[in-house]
Formats: sequence, C-alpha cells, structure tokens
Amino acid sequence: MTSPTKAEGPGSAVALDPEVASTAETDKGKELVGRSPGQLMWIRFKRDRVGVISACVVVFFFVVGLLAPVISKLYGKDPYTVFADERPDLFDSAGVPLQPNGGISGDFWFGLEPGNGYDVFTKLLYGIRNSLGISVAVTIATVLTGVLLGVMAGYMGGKVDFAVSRVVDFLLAFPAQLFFIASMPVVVSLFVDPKDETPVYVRVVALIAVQWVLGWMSLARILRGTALSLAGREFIEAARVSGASPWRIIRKEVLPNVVTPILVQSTYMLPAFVTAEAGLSFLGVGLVEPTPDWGQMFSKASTELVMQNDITYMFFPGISMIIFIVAFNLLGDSVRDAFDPKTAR
Amino acid sequence: MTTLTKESGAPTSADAGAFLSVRDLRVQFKTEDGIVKAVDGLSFDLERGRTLGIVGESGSGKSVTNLTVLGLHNPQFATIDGEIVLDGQELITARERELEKLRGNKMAMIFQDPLTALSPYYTVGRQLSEPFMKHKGASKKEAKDRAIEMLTKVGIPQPKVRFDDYPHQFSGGMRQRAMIAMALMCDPDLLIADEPTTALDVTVQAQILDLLKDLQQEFGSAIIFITHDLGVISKMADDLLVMYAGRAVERGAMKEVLGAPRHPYTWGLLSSMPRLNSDIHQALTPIPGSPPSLLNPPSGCPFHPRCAFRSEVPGTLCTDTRPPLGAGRAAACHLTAEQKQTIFIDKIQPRLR
Amino acid sequence: MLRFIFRRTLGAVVILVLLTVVAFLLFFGMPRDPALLMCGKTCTPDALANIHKTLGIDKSIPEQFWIFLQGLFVGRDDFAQGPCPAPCFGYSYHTNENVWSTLIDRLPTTVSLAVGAAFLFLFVGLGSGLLAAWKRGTLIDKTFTGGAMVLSSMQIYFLGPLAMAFLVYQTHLFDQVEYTNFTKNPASWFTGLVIPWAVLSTIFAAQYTRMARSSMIEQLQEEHVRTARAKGMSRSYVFFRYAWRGSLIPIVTIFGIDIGSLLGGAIITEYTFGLPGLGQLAVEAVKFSDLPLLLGVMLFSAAMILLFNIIVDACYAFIDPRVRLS
Amino acid sequence: MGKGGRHTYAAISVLAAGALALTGCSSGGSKDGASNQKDTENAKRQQSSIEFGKAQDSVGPAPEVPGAKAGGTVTVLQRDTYAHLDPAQIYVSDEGSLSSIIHRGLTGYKATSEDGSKHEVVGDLATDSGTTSDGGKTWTYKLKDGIKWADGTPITSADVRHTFERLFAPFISNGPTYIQQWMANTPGTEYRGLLKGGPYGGKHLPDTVLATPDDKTIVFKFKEPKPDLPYALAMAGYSVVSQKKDTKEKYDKAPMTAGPYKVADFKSGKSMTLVKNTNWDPKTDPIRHQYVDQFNILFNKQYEDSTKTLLDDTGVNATSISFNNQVDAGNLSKVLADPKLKSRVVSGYQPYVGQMDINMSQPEMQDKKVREAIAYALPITPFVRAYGGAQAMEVAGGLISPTVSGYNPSFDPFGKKKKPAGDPVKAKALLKEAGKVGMKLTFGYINTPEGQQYSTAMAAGLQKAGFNVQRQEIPAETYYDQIGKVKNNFDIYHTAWGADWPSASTVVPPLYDGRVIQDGAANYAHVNDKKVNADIDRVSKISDPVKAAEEWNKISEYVVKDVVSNIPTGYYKQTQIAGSKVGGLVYDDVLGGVDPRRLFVK
Repeated sequence: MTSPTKAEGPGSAVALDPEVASTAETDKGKELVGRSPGQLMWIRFKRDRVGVISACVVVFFFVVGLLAPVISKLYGKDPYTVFADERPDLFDSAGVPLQPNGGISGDFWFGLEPGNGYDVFTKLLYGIRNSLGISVAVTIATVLTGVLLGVMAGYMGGKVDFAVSRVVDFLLAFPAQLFFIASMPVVVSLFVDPKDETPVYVRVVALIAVQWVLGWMSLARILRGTALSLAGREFIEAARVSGASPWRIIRKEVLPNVVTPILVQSTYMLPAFVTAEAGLSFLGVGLVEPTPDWGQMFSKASTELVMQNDITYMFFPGISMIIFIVAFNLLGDSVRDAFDPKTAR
Repeated sequence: MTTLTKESGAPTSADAGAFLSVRDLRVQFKTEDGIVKAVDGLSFDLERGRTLGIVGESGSGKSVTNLTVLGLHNPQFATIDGEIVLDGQELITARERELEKLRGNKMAMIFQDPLTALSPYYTVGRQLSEPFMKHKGASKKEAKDRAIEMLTKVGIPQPKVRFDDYPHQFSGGMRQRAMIAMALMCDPDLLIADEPTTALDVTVQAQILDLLKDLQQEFGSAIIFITHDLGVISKMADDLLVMYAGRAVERGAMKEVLGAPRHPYTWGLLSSMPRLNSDIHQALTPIPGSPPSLLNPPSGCPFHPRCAFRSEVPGTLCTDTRPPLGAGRAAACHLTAEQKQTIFIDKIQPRLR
Repeated sequence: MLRFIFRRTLGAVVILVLLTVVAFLLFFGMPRDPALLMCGKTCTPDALANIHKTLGIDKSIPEQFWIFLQGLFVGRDDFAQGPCPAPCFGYSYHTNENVWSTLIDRLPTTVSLAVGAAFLFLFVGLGSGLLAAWKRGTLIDKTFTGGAMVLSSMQIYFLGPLAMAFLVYQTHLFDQVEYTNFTKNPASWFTGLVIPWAVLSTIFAAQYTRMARSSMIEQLQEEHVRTARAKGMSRSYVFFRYAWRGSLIPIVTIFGIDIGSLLGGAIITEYTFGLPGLGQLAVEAVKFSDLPLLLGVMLFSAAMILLFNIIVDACYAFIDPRVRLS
Repeated sequence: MGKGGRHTYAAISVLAAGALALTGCSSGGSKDGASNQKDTENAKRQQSSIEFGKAQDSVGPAPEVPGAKAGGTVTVLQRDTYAHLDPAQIYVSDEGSLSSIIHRGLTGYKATSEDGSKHEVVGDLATDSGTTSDGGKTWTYKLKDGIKWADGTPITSADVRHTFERLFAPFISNGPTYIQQWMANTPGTEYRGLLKGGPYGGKHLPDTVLATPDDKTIVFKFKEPKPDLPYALAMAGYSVVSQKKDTKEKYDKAPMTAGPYKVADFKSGKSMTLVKNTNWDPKTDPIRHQYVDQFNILFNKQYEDSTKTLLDDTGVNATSISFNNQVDAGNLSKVLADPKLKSRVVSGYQPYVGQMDINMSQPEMQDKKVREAIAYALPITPFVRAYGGAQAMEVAGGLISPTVSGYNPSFDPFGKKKKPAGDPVKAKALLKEAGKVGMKLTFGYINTPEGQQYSTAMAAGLQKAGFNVQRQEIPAETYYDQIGKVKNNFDIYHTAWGADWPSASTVVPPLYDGRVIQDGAANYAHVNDKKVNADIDRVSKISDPVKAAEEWNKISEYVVKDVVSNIPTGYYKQTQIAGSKVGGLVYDDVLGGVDPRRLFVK
C-alpha cells in the first residue's frame, strides 16, 4: 500500500474481532491489485443484497419525485384541483369524502384529501418531489460548508481551527427546532416584496437556509478530525516539503481521503433533513397549502377532521415516509460497510 | 482443491506423553465472499517446560490457532474441526463452562498489544485479582496479596501503590509486565504468548523475554510463543513451527529449523531478515508476491505461486498435489531431501552471512 | 472537579450571552411589531408610541440588550406590571405575565414528559439492545434489530396522531392526553401522559436499541474484553462488566444530548399532543412575536443543553478513568 | 461484517410497515341531514327588536331557572386565556362571557325567554334602562341602593364617572369606542383629545358631557341624539371600574368586580378560579344568578380537547362546560347526529357575518363588471368546509345576520345559495365583457389553518373564471391591522363583523359609511357611495326600531347588489356541548355562546 490515496481514515482504526480481521486481510489479498477504493467499494456494495434493494427503493423515490409531473399527466390529475368544488357529489359539506376509505376509487387511487378534496396520489407525488428537492439542496449546502470549514480547520489548524471549532460549539448549543421556527418568519420577511404573494421559492430558500445554518456542524467536526490526522501523515508532509500550495494539497491530497466520511455522513444526513423539513411544515412554518409537501400532509393528517373521519388519509404520507427513511438508513449502513468493511454491526 | 491426503506420518491421535496435543485442526469462517480456511489441518505437540515457537506472515493462522486453543472463537461464526487435547482433556468439544475453568487457570494467554488488551476502566489490581478469585476461590485480600506478589515478580516497582493504578498510568513495558503477571496469576501450565514483545522497544523486549524464561524455569510451564521475528524466536524457542496459509510447512527443533531450514518459505523468511553481523551491502531478499487468499488458496502447494524453486520439481506436482508434512523434523515440500540440502547450501546460506 | 465545573459553567454562560445576542437580532428581524398586537382595535400612533415606550422597544438595540442583561442578574423594577426579581426575563408582551414564572409554571409538564419518557426509553431501549447483543445473530436479535430499524424511522408527527386515532378515538382504550399536576392527582397525571410517553419513548427506545446493540458488539470485539474472556471470566461477567462499561460512553453522550433537548421543550411532541410545556410556549412566543418569552424559552432551552453537556462530561470521568477533568 | 443477519431484519421491516397499512381504513363522511330545514328555522329564530325594559323589570332578583339548585363546582374549558380583565379593555366574546358574571354595568340584557333568544334591556346597576327627555341627547341614570363592590364598599356615581373618564387614558385601547365618540362627537380615535391622558392628572370631563350631581345620579349629555345608549351601556366594555381600586395597567390582571363571582386565582394561560362574591346582593340584580359555588376555568383547551372531554362525561367531566368553545369541526356532524346528546347540546348563531371585501380604492376594482365577476365566481363552499360544514357555517345571501332585526332570508342576488361553488361561466362572460380576462387579483388571506384552506380553494374558483389570483398570507395576529390600512395592496380580503348590539345600526354605518374611511376603520372595502352615505344619515334619525331595521337592511342590500363591494359569504353558527350534570344550559344569542349566568349543577 504505497499510494497515499489508499490510506484509510483514522476512523477505521478499530480493534477487531480476529475472524473479521482475517477476512479483511484475505479480502485485500485477493482484490488489492489495481483497484481504486471506489471500485472496491462498488464491488462490495453490489454484493450486499439489502443495500442494493434499499438503493433501488431510494432511487425509486427520487425517480417518482423527478417524474411527478409526467406521472400526474399520465394519471390525468394535478395536486391543485379542488375536487370538493369540482366533484361536490363525492363530499359532505365539511369536505369529508363520502366514500369509505377516504374516497379511494379507480379515479382517485389514494383517495381524496378531507377539506378541499385534493387528489392524494398526485399530492403525495409532488410532496415527495418538493420535500426531497429541499432536502437534497440542504444536504449539498451543508456538505459543502462542512467540507470547506472542517477540512480547513483540521488542515490549517491554529487560529482557523480555533475559530471554526468555537463556532461549531456555539451552534451546537442552539436549540435547533426552536431556532428553526423562530427564524423562518424572519428569513421569509427578508425576501418578500410586500406587494406580491410570498412566492413558494422564498419559503423553499428560507427552509434551506435555516436548516443549512444549523446543519453543517457535525460533518465539519468529523472532517476536522480526519483532516487533522491527515495533516500529520507522511504523504502530506511530502507534498508540503515538495512545495505544493496548501490549497493544492487540500484539493489533491486531503479531499480524496475524506470522500468516505462525506459519503457516509451524507447518506445519514439526507433522511434526517427530510424528516426535519417535514417537521417544520408540520408545525406550519414550512411549506403551506396548496404547495404539496410531505410534512404538510402530516399536519393535515393530525387534524381532528382526519382523525375522526378519515384515518386512511394519514397512512399514505406515513407509510411512504417510513419506507423511504428505513430504506435510506439501510442504504447508509450498506454504504458505510462497503467503504469500511471492518466496522462491525 | 487437489488430492489432499491425510497428513501421513503425523500421529493420528494425541500423544499420551504430550501436554498439549493439536491434531488436524481446521478453523473456518463463513463470510459473504465464501469460506475462509484460516487453519487447515494443523498438528503439533508440546511438552511441559518446553517452548514452541510459531512463525509466519500475517494471516498465516498463528493467532487463530491459539485463540482456538483457548476456545475464544464464537461457534456461531467459526467452524472448528480436529482435536485439541490439553493434559488429557479434549477442548474442542468441551462445554463453555469447562473452558472457563481452564482459561486463565491451567492455560493463559499474553496478548500482543498491552495498551488495548487491558481494560481501561478497571485498576490493574482488580484485573489481576479477578481470575485468582474466580479460579482459586480466594478472598479479595488473598487475591490482592497474590497480585502484589506477581507484580513484584515481573519487576514492577512499588507494586502496592501500582495495584490501584489504571493501565493508562503504566508505561508500555510495565503494562506488558502487568499482562504477564495477570497470565501467571494462577500458575498456568500452558502459556500462550502472542507476539508479547512486538510493541516494545528492544531493551524492554529483552527484559520481557528474560522474565518469561525465568518464570518458565520457576513454574515449569509450557509456552507457545508466536512471533514473526526470527531473532526473538531464536532466543526463546525449543521447537519451531513455520506456518503458511493456515498450515504448518516446516517443523523441528529451533536450532535445526533455523540452522538448516528445508522449506523454500523458511528460506525466504530467513533471507528477508536483516542480521546484525551481515554485510551492509548485502541486499535483503523479500519473498516475491503477497500472501495467498485463504478464500481461494492456490492448488497443490499453497506456496507454489511464490516459490523460486518450483522448476526444480518435475511435472505439475507443485500445482497439483499438496505436499505432506512428515512427523518430527519435517518440511512440506516436494523437493527431495538432497535438493533441499544443495539448494540451501548453495543458494541460501551465502545470503545469510 | 470543582474547577472543571466552574470553567465549563463560565464557558456555558459565554455561549448563553452570545445566544441572547443572536435571539435579540433574530427578533428585530421579525416582520411584526408586537406593539400592534397589544394596541388593539382602536390603535393610534400615539398609543402605539406609548406601548413602544412601555415595552422599552423605542430604545436602541444595544441599550435594550444591556437592560435585559442587567435584569437577568440583579432584577428590575421598571415594569408597569410590577417588580421583577432576578432572574428577570421581563414580562410577556402577550399575556403580561412574568416570563420567569411562566417558564417555571410550564416546566413541570415538560419535565414530566421528558423524565417519564426517558425512564421508559432507557429501560426498554437499553434492555432490548443488550438482549439483541447478547443473542447476536439469533432470531431475537434480528427481530429486535429489524423492529428497531422501522420504529426509529417513525416520526412523532405520524406515530402521535396514529396512536391517538387508534388508542383514544377508535378503541377508547386510553384517556385523553392531558397534563394534570402530579401533586394534584398522580393517577390522572399518569394516565394523561401515557400516550405521549409511549410514543416518544417508542421512537427513542428504538434508537437506543440500535445504539446499545452496536456499541455492545463493538465493545465485545475490543481486545481487553477478549483478555477478560481469556482470563476465564464468564460470558455474562464480561458482558455486563467489561463491555457494558465501555458502551456507557456513547450511551451517556447521546442520552445527555437527548434529555437536554427534551427538557428544553419537545416542540413537536408537545404540539402534537397539545401539552402545555416549554415547547408549546416557544411556538406561542414565536406566534405572538413575544420577545421576552421567546428569549426566555431559548435561553432556558440552551441552558438545558449546555447543562447536560457539562453533566455528560463529568460523567465521563466516572466511567472512564482516563478522562481527567482539568 | 454481514453474517446475513440484515437480510432477515430488512424483511421484518417491510412486513411491519405493511401491517400498519392493513389496519388503516375509515368509513367516509356523513350526508348532511337536517340542512334543508335551516331556512325555516332561521325565519323562526329571527329576532324581533330588543325593547327597553320597564323600571320594574330592572328590579332583582332574577326569575328562578326551573329546576335550579345551589351548590357545586363547574369546570369551564376555554381555548384562550383571558387577555383582559379590565372592563374597558374587553371587546371579544369570550371575555364578554366572563364579564357577564364578574362585572356589572349600568344596563344589561335580560333574557325574556327560556331559550335565550329574546331579550330586553334593563337597568343593571341603574334603576332602569335610562330616561331621556330630549329624544336621546340627555340620558339620566339613577343607581340602585345596596349595590357594592366585592370588597363591600358601595358603588357610587364617582365610580361611574371614573369608568368613563379612564376610557380616554392611552393604555385603554381594546374596548368599544361608541360612547367616547358620542361624547366627543368625533369619528375615529379623535375622541381622545377630549380628555387627554384620562382622569389621572386630576382633570375631569366637563359637566356638559358627563354630570354626577349626587352620589346616585349620572347624566350623559350628547350633541346628537343617541337613542342607542342603553344598548351601548350594556356592552361588557362599559362595565364599571372602581375609582379607589383603579391600578391603571395592572387593573387588567386584578380588577375590582361587582358581579356574583369574583376572581380568586388567575394563572394566565393555565387556569382561573371564580368564587362567590358574598357582597353581591341578588335583590339588586335582575339578570344574574349565583347557583354554582365555584367555577374552575382551564385555558388552552382547544376545541378538539374540550369536545372530547365533554363527550366523555365521566367524573368531573360531567359537571364541565365551555362558555365559548364550540364543538370542533371534526366532531360536529357526529355530535349533532347523536340523539343521546340532544339534551346537552345547544346551537345558535354567532353574531358574525362573513364577507369578502373588494378593495374599492384599487384602480383595477373600479370596474363594476369586474366586481360582479368576482361576486359570481367566488365559491362559498370552501369557506363552509373550512369551518366544519353546513352546521357551522351557513351560506349567506345578505350582510345582515339572522340575529339582527331586519334579516331577509330570501335575499340572494348572486345565487350563492343555489350555486355555492360559484358560477365561473357567468363570471367569465362578465370578465370578458370588461375585457379583463387574466387580470391580476391580489387576495390577502389570514394565515390560520382555516384561512389557508378556504383561500386556496377560493383562489382556484376565481382562477376558473379567468382571474390571475395572487394569494398573499397575512399573519393572523396583525391581519385586521394590515387590511385595515387604507393603502393596502390587496384587491380582496375576507372579514367578519358582528353587531355590537342586535341592531344594524352597529353594522351598516361603521362598515359602509364612506366618510369614516381611515386606517383602522371597519369600512374595509372602502365603500364610499353617495346614496349609501345619505341613506345612513337619514336612517340613523329614525326612532322607530322596526322601521329603522327595515331601512338598514335596504342599505345593506344596495351595497351587495348595486355597489358590489362586499360579497356575503357565511353566517357563523356555533354548537356547544356541556356535561350531563350541568343544568340551565341555554345558548344566548346576545352573548353568542352558553349563558354562564344561569348555570347550576344538577
């Protein structure tokens, strides 16, 4: 093992079960020849059946989100039509579907939403689309920030490290949820032109910004540790001695070595952001009607109207979210194992 | 897999005389990639008061063998076949409860890394006393006296004070001594030392080795000494077992094996080791290639892909047939005895000077 | 030890002050004027200015901040509503109540919820985690791990309404969720909180099961645990003494974070079940732009998080002798 | 890693998730039953005007409630904590309900029927509902004997004078302003100039406005005739305040009371305990009773919570009630359908009428065809749905509530009762005629769950008629402040207005008089129509209440049909439930909720 990029992060220096150790050793013995860690990871991952299935489920959700407009076009409805006014025969005067099971029928596959009678199927599609879009954006933003600040702090040390670490400590002491709900109106008001409707994108930007501000610290902390230990390693020392600029060293030598923790952490962060975003919409500070959103569907589901008259409704957002989160967590485990087969579970 | 015959010549059942007798030991782990044969048909004997050295590269099955002797593998993950007889008692089929009575009592182990092998959460004294209290039914007071006695014996200054210290308050050498003291608490008849000196610097290493020898003389224990350092082994062992890919490839008295090795792998080991008295211009010769995968070991002689002398063996013997290991002083190689001797004298020995 | 506590407390106070600054700034970014709320239907610019003055928000932000900080430590006497002894968070704009006494008033609900749930999820979560680790690889392990995987992926805003719908509305097996003071009626205190406890601790317990299991398994693979086995110590002794001791560190760390943030107000839980605790208070404070209340809840919440950080760090010293508090 | 373990638990995970899916089923909504009868019921319940009672009607005690007995404790579940206890700050209905049992005013409404629908105005602290000699310019009141504050000190004319003078203090900003405006004879908030800063600097109102010649006599003098003064004085906001115990701002938390109950303990946001006021003499009070020993009021009970608790009806819940909480939208149809609950459910109208205001100051709204298009297109069904269906919200035809005299059930110019979901075809035709298809329409909506729900569906309905609707959320707490600005940027917004007393004189002039348009005034649509203004002046001088009611209604119909500035949406209804051991349960139309004054424990 001479190539520096093959060096493993310090996180993998775990004490081993003897049998696990021997497996790992032999694994390497066979496969080490001429394969990059990425290829190795891919080979290991492909063998993990649960991981592959979870990945398929996750991909399915993303595809559904991406193709929501296409699917609803084929299905022939959109999530904005007020069916309670279009098809009043299907509802009572309070907007509860008259048919049992939330009005599930051939026309409305997942039934109708009590209240304004939106089509649940398309609403869920678009809800997934919007929630995932926001969460992906938050993940990208937090990863970029976390990588930048974490690696900088760890590699440069000194004042930069001190400053970043204090900021991290400070932000970690924040009551996150409280901060979210308190700052959402503020952030929205920063963008809104009082003349026009608060555009949906402003809420989206605010949601992303608020979660981003309090989302990057854990990753930064992890990467700081990794970069700190890398900074003392021989190949970095060698690059430094040979006169490479710090920026170049970070880019060429440090970053390739922190890919593993970044990938693993991202797969854990994304579902957490999905649930956090949904939580905000649940509390009424995220996306609001009529913009479809996963969390906002939960908020609807927890109203007395739904709980008393139409329990069926709450299962669509509920079950789909559980499946998504479970699949994503399983995927996260698989990704971690694929990168770092020694970690025992 | 090729025609693997029984290890002809090896005794099929435990020698009545041997204190520890291992027969045809096979340890396999199931992994997602397939079955790993970590130990594949290993046999050896050890008598009281003697030291058996086991050498080999990483992954050759040394540690697995010894953990198996202690019964520390989880049967859920490992399949173990063969026979291990300690002082007339069969260990592989023994119940967990029986093994617990033997461990730390009749047989004890010194682990490689004293930093991780001692629990950071309890005092050294407590960790020492525990097995004594359990196995000998001693009181706390008696156990403490014994522990202090042992700490004194392994050369720890102020043992009474150190008794209440935590492992992190000890230096590396002291920790290793404490480990040894712990292993010796119940006067074990069998002591397994798994690279006990690898983590230590040379002066401490020498002290520890002396200590082990002294203690062996005093207690008459049998010692299995695992290392990949031939220098250390030459100071400690009476007999030597060279392991490769989960098998013994050469066995014999230490002096014979090191003085006149008969297996190309042993030659390789010796050639790759620097010596104090050797010519500094003399290049070391590493063994080419890397250790074999235990998932899918090479056919025939597992060493053949790396063996420089394969061409000396006629036909496809090396790739087809696994060479047996004879009884007593023996090497598992298809080369004839004469070939081994000539090659060693002509090609290997000059390099070792 | 004392020095450690002193030093950490000092650090926590610095963070709290910074947090107050942030919360102050945050509030002044809010799009609403709290005075408008109080001013009512017949509001005039005069009346508005008057209210600004009584609220003290006609002064500059640094000035207001300084007055606030002073009040925290020595109390204030310049409120129309009455004297305000230290720690003075002022009076709520909305309800005109002393903020500190409102916090203290709401605290029992939050504490009941947090402590009850913590009690449950610690026992259930750690118990099943240990069992799964002990029985690693068996059907029990797989059932527990799989169940924990699903349950830990649940959200309070789904599980809560679900539990209410089935246990209360449909089957009437349980009482309405409601907070009754323990000293007033312990029985209804208990019955009123059973569902929130169960829901909260289901999700948490599942997380603790996963965590306890994986950290026990990790610990069981530690060399010192193997050494203990090699000494002939029994499996259960090694499991509960050696491996457990090592597992405590991550467990205590996470538990400290969890209980700290729970005591600071479980916003979604309290909102879902309509429990009048600190979390709900926070939502109300935001809704009514109630700066003193908002600051009070934020500081209290952060203080809880910091307090438990310190407690966790102090706990490390008891668990792991290598940690020295200095 | 991986001993194959995870495969199994992944399978279990999927199974567990699936099991949840199987259990979820529900039975669907209910058909609205008795909704057809509603119009006939309304007609029956339609108010005849409230008369001024005679002096002997003002003599206590109040007639016994059939079957009533004294004693017991009633638990009261309320959603909102009482923000104000100072009478001068009380305007909202839940505080009004509380006020009815702790405060007293010069006059009050006395129920003259057992169902709470008929009332007359009688003297409360005063011996009668007031005497005037000059057609309503000068009103004289005499205080009864034996009236006392809760601390036992007598209530004198000085207290009454103080009550009215402190209304001019700057910290009083939430209560009604009718009498202040009448005294100063100015619109809006200019009245404050009459007694700047209130009475605290030692200044008093001149005797030409308010005179107290002796301990028992109070004389109001106005520049214009104010025939409605006895109604106005009956408002909770004009209940008396003790001069000696006035603590200014702090009075709002701990007022001196005179009613049958006094505040023993008040924890804002949590609870309030009311106990009997032993210094209240039933012989002086023609309106109130004092059957219950104690009221325990609990706050923060959302409609859902209080409904569930009251339906439960066990233990202490059986003696529970809510003064103001309605049966929540989700439970409403269930509760009304259950015959077993009939005896403990009461329903009635709230005084409010919902209306969509079209902002007449916006240039785009000047075109009457556009306004008519909005009126035809606007779906009312979303509004009805958002509040829980037909039992909670009745589609309105006009702007006068069924509780106010002059209500005309057949008025429905835009066919909302026939086509509550709107008539996009007709609307689109009108918009085309106006040449404004696709025009931008800014819809300011209140950011509550209901507001969000109905505004999206209303927007969808308007969109169908060819409007480009821009929904703009407005925070609920400042909603009325924002739309109350004359220069707001919204084209349409929804408001609701309730009469302060059952006369359209508290509806039409404040809402549709073009001369009162200013920031914060209730003419939210900025209607400024010459005919309307002139008619208001004419009708306010009519002294015959029946004729006046008819005329007021005509103006309101003109506003809807010809000005097309306000589109009626709904009449708010309310259904309340009580525990089975609560007696004397009556829905009082004037209070707009359960009448707390006559409750007892069975």
